[in-house]
Amino acid sequence: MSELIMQALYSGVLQGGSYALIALGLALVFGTMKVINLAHGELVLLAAYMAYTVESRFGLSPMFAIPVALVLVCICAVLVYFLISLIRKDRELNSLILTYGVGIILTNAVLLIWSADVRSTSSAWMQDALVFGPFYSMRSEVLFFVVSMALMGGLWWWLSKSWYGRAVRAVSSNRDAAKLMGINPRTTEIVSFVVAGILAAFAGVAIFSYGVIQPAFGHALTVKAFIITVLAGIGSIPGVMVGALLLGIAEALTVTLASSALQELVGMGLFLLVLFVMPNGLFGAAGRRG
Amino acid sequence: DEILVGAEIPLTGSLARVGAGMHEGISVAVDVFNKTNGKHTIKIVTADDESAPAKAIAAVEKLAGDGVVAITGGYGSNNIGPASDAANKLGLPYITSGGVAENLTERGYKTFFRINNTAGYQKAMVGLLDTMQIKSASVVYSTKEATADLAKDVEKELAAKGVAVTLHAFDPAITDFKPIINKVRLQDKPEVIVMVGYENDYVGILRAAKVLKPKVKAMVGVWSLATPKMASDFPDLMPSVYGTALLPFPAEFQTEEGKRFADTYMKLYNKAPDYLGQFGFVQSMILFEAIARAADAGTLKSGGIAQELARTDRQTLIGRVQFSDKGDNLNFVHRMGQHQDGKIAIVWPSDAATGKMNFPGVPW
Amino acid sequence: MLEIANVRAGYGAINILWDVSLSVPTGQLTTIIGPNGAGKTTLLRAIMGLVPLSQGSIRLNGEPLDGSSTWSMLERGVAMIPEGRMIFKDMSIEENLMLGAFPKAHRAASQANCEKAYAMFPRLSERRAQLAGTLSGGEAQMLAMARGLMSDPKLLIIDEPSLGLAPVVVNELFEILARLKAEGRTIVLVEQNTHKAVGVADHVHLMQSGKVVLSQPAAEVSLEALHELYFAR
Amino acid sequence: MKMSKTGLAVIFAAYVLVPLLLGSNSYVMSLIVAAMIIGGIALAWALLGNLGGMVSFGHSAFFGVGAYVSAILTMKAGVPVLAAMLLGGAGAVAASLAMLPVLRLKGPYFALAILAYAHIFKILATEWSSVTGGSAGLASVPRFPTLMGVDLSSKTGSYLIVLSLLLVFIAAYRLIRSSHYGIALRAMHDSEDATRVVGVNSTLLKALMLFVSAFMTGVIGAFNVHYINFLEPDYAFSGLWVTLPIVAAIFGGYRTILGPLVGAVTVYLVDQLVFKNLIPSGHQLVLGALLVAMIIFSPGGLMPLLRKGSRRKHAAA
Amino acid sequence: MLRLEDLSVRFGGLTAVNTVSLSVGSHEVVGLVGPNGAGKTTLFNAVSGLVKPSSGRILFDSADMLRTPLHRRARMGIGRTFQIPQPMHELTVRENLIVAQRFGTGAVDTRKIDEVLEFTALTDKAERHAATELALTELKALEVAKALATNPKLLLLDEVLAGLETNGKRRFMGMLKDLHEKFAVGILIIEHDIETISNLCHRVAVLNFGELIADGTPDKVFRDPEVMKSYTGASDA
Ligand SMILES: Nc1ncnc2c1ncn2[C@@H]1O[C@H](COP(=O)(O)OP(=O)(O)OP(=O)(O)O)[C@@H](O)[C@H]1O
Ligand SMILES: Nc1ncnc2c1ncn2[C@@H]1O[C@H](COP(=O)(O)OP(=O)(O)OP(=O)(O)O)[C@@H](O)[C@H]1O
Ligand SMILES: [Mg+2]
Ligand SMILES: [Mg+2]
Repeated sequence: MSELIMQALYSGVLQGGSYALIALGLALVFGTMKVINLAHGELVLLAAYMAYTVESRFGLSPMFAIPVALVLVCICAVLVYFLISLIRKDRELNSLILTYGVGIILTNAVLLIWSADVRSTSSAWMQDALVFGPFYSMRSEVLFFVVSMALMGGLWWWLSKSWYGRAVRAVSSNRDAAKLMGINPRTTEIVSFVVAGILAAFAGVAIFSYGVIQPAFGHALTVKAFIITVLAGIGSIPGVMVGALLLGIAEALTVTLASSALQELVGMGLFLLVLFVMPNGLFGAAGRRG
Repeated sequence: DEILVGAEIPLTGSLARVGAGMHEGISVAVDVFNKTNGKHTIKIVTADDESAPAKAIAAVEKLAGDGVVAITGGYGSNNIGPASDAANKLGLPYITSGGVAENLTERGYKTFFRINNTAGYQKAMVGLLDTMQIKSASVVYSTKEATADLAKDVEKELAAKGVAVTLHAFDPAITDFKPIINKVRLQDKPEVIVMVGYENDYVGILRAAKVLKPKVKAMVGVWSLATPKMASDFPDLMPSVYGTALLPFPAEFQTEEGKRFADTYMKLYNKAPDYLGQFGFVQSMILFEAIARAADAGTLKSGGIAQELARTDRQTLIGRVQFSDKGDNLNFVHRMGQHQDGKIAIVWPSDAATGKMNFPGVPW
Repeated sequence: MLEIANVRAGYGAINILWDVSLSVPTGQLTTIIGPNGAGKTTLLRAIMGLVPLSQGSIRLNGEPLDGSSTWSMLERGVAMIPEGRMIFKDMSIEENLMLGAFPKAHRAASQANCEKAYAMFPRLSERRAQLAGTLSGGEAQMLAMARGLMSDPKLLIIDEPSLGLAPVVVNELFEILARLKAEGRTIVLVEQNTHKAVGVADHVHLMQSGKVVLSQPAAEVSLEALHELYFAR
Repeated sequence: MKMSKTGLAVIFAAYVLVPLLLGSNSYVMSLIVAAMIIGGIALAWALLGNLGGMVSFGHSAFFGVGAYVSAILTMKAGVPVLAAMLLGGAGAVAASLAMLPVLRLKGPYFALAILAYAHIFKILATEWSSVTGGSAGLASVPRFPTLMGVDLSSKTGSYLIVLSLLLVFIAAYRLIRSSHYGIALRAMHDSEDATRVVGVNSTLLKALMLFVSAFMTGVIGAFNVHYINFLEPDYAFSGLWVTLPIVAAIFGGYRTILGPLVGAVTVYLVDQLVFKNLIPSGHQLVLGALLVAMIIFSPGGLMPLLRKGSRRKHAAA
Repeated sequence: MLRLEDLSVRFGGLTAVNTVSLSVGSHEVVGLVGPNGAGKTTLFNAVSGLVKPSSGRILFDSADMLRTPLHRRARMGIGRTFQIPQPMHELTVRENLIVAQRFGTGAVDTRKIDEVLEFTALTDKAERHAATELALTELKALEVAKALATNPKLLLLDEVLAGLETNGKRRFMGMLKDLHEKFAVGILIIEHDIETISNLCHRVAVLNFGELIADGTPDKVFRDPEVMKSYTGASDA
């Protein structure tokens, strides 16, 4: 039994790392602009399909897709930002709908370009087992877990220590006041979209390397990412990390200790529980008054 | 004279992939039929049901409005149910291979025909396990309708034979199967793992199994597994894996019809046929022939097609087809194939076998 | 230092400022007073580029400002201290202060300036980590003031700094303003406390209904005459 | 309530002319009914969004619960279909009781929390198979009865039912919106504390809006199940029951009462009749592009755009 | 009418209001003064129900209010303004008042609303949108108007006079006096300006670091050297 639980924890942690990578970009944009980019999952998916193309066309490891994916996904992310910036009023709601529309466009574009087939890596290296004592995993899972941690650490350091991080939060807190501080809100916002694009690119290649992809998967990715963002509390990067790990572990433990059919239920339950007990998320700012 | 036949097919949405596969088979059937029949010409009108029940109804009604005499197609029992309901109301015969739910044939419609069913897949899986003489199995299955039905039926039959079976349901959304496989590995310790799911689930399960290496003798699955596509897309995961398969791969056809099917398929789509196309082809050929007979008898507009369909008794690429009075194929039995060296050999039943079973054998 | 000529501006269809002209000499404290709704805040916002001009021009050191963005103002040495509502509510006091020194040139001195600000308003230093949104009204006002000084601006534009401050702090505030002036900074002050404002000012402008109705050197201003003008609406 | 002449004319046309002219074409009728189902949910969704200030991504929860309650009541307890439909709405309200804690949440938090409920209900419907039939679902759900010689289960009959439901919903929506509760609800959007200190019980008001919206959606869900005669968890709680109505509501203008309906009929019919023929396997792409364009160029939706257009025409004339 | 008994409010380690006992009668106008951050607004928040006291009691018309929800307190007759104005953003000025009156009193009387608008000099801004189209002082006037529209028995005014021009201030003070005399509305008002307070109030309570350090007539309180020291920094005013 203990061996089972150990493996479940390990699987959960690795899975959490991948969730975190997907969620981070969404959380970043949400934290900076109060905009939920409902097309974030599709951006991730786009990167995954780039990895597929690189692998199937040129026979290269999916890792080589990262530069291409970075460029393409960042361009798309900036385009999304550009569209959002054209919204004239009620940005919070309208951006939701707008990005939802972008998601539909991307999903169908992916469908038209790559067809509905299930894709995943065929690279043996990525799929091979990596075993540390009682802990089993695929190489790619560990690889991207490390990548995820590194990106997360870097981003966290950057946001909390750099001036840019402050600027980002200032813009989301009070746009006019931020301008008075010498901050150009558009630049900050574009930068956060680009960073979200970079994260999405890594996340996409990661998913292709240890999971399966299909054109319709984008939406599910966005929802997972959002759940984690809420667990975390807006604007908290360590929160995203903890939320993602918590979700991954809770899911894995549910399979081990109860039934695997209930895995999703537990994820949702956890989400609601945290919302009720801590409406601001695990790491969100405390209550505020006028 | 040109007779219009409707194809109600998911071309978008979650079932787009399988829908496209079936549609290819239907197109091949049209080509073959029009070339060989000489007297009647069939024209297909396609309507996308977007993998959604309400749209499936609308699609059937649209096709009826276009003047089709019958409908071939349908994927997913939840779309086929309402769609064939609508067809029945409109008096249109509906033939499918896309949904195996029991309740479809329990309605007792005179216009509904299905060439495959859960029982056929179940027979094949249990038959294979019988041949292997295993004593214990773990069934890992998706909670979706078709998969859950099949998994439970297989469990019942195996349990009745004295095989120790454990069931593991999983939500279709999950991607990491290691916790499940680990449970199987450490707690169940079965001789065989039976997988009842779809392509993405198989990839996940097999990957997890390849990492954890449970001590089993075989990995057995159902549809969408022993296919050329899986063999070429996931060469590392597939060796020795079993799945239902109608065709060996590379496909070899002994019959005249089979050869014509394969040639036309190659000509139209420039690839080897798979089981989706094959089902689409068979259901459509049966329908077209019934239409031709009804047209000859002059009963095309007076319910003749359904009557002719009910009388079907014919050898096809999937074996002999005869319909019960509820429209189910009485003789449907599937075969089991095994991935061997990037190819697929039919290993069960023995009279259809094209290769020797590689047992015990797993991908790792 | 600042030349405002024939400025018209407003919010959407509503025009507020009607041909406002005034100049702010370097090194002096210019105060703008006037009844509520006269358009004082609107004028300050127009200088900072937060409200677009529909006519007229604003020049800083001879260079026209039209069309230049709000966020470039700090780099040009112009800082605005808005009312206390405009703090970053979900950031800590310390972070609010640091943001006052956002432009690259000011970052190096930010730590030192921060300490200076705390010395000026000890109340803030007790609560560096508290979220600004939970501050009391007066504390928020102090924070806005301290934040505006973080970039050592040459031209300071201040909107009703004494609003909500207790008398003891108001006194200190005007001492601070006098000190800033002595340091050679140029200041534009909008204040409701006429008495005190005229006391520190070099020049006084009275605004009414979007127009400047009186401009005088502070020394010549008679408070009584001013009040009479005030009420003669 | 006042009713304009055009309003009456439209209602007359809807009840009499549409069945007379189109009743024989079951394809067109089924498209119209489907569009009206989407429109009904869109209306309920917009009511919650506009009056309650709450954007929900989980209306499929109400749709599914309404459908299941009504189907099970008719199949297992023999409740007459029309009564069961209302009980389906009541069931959705009961389900929304479980959601009361999320009323404390705002914006996207609320939106996604509701979505979580939809997921949970779906999993429950799958797992509680003794009552719900599990993932196999319920087939042969009873049809609408024949009333006063009208076969309500026919296309035209179903159309008349859903039309009547929508009219009742519209009337209720108008009533609520023009009441003082309507203004208070609008007041709460960004300023909850301010509204509460003048005596508004904001939690109660929000809860009431949630109930009304849930009821409407539940009734529509129940209507749909008796119309389609079939139910299973994936279908009942499908995300489509949220996304399409949202698209429709936004397209039509979610702050207006008729906007969501007009949006649903337009989007659905144009998509099915035009785009689907142009791009058979990716026609939703056009839908997405349309949505994006709409948000950017006419965020108020189609209705204001139409009004502007007609005003311009008047001016020209 | 209002009685506070040993009221305390704590935020984490900070005691913003410390065992304060205070009463306001229906015949009284009471000033609440004290340096910035003394806990005045927090005390209002506790009385109107926005924050939960950590200990002590709040009695209104002899009823214990601790468990009374916010909106019910408003209906019982406690009206308040916010120091940082919080209009109902999506509504026009008039609609703000309609909501306040409908839910604060249970009925709508248009004449009364016009009166309140007139009173607060908002008549010609009545159709403007509160959130985006008002200047700060107008927002403050709206705060008062909203509170008045609920027909309060007790008005809690948080620095409503700050930022007003001199004659505006005078007019406002006249209005408050009227209100008090004609309608027997008790008033508790936070204000920094000593002159205003002396002019307006029967009694003054002084808070310093959360504690009540004086409570009496303005004459007496403003002569207390300790008060004046904490308040103006000088020993005489
Ligand atoms: N965002 C806005 N939209 C429309 N009108 C506005 C807006 N802000 C202010 N106004 C109007 O502009 C006029 C001038 O406002 P402004 O804030 O400039 O006055 P002020 O002189 O600063 O007054 P105060 O002493 O009250 O601060 C007021 O009548 C006000 O109603
Ligand atoms: N939510 C909170 N968390 C932490 N501290 C708080 C919170 N709310 C208020 N405070 C602190 O409590 C103290 C009292 O605040 P309060 O707003 O009551 O002061 P005040 O007397 O109204 O001051 P002012 O005259 O400046 O408005 C302040 O120091 C403030 O920083
Ligand atoms: Mg002002
Ligand atoms: Mg205060």
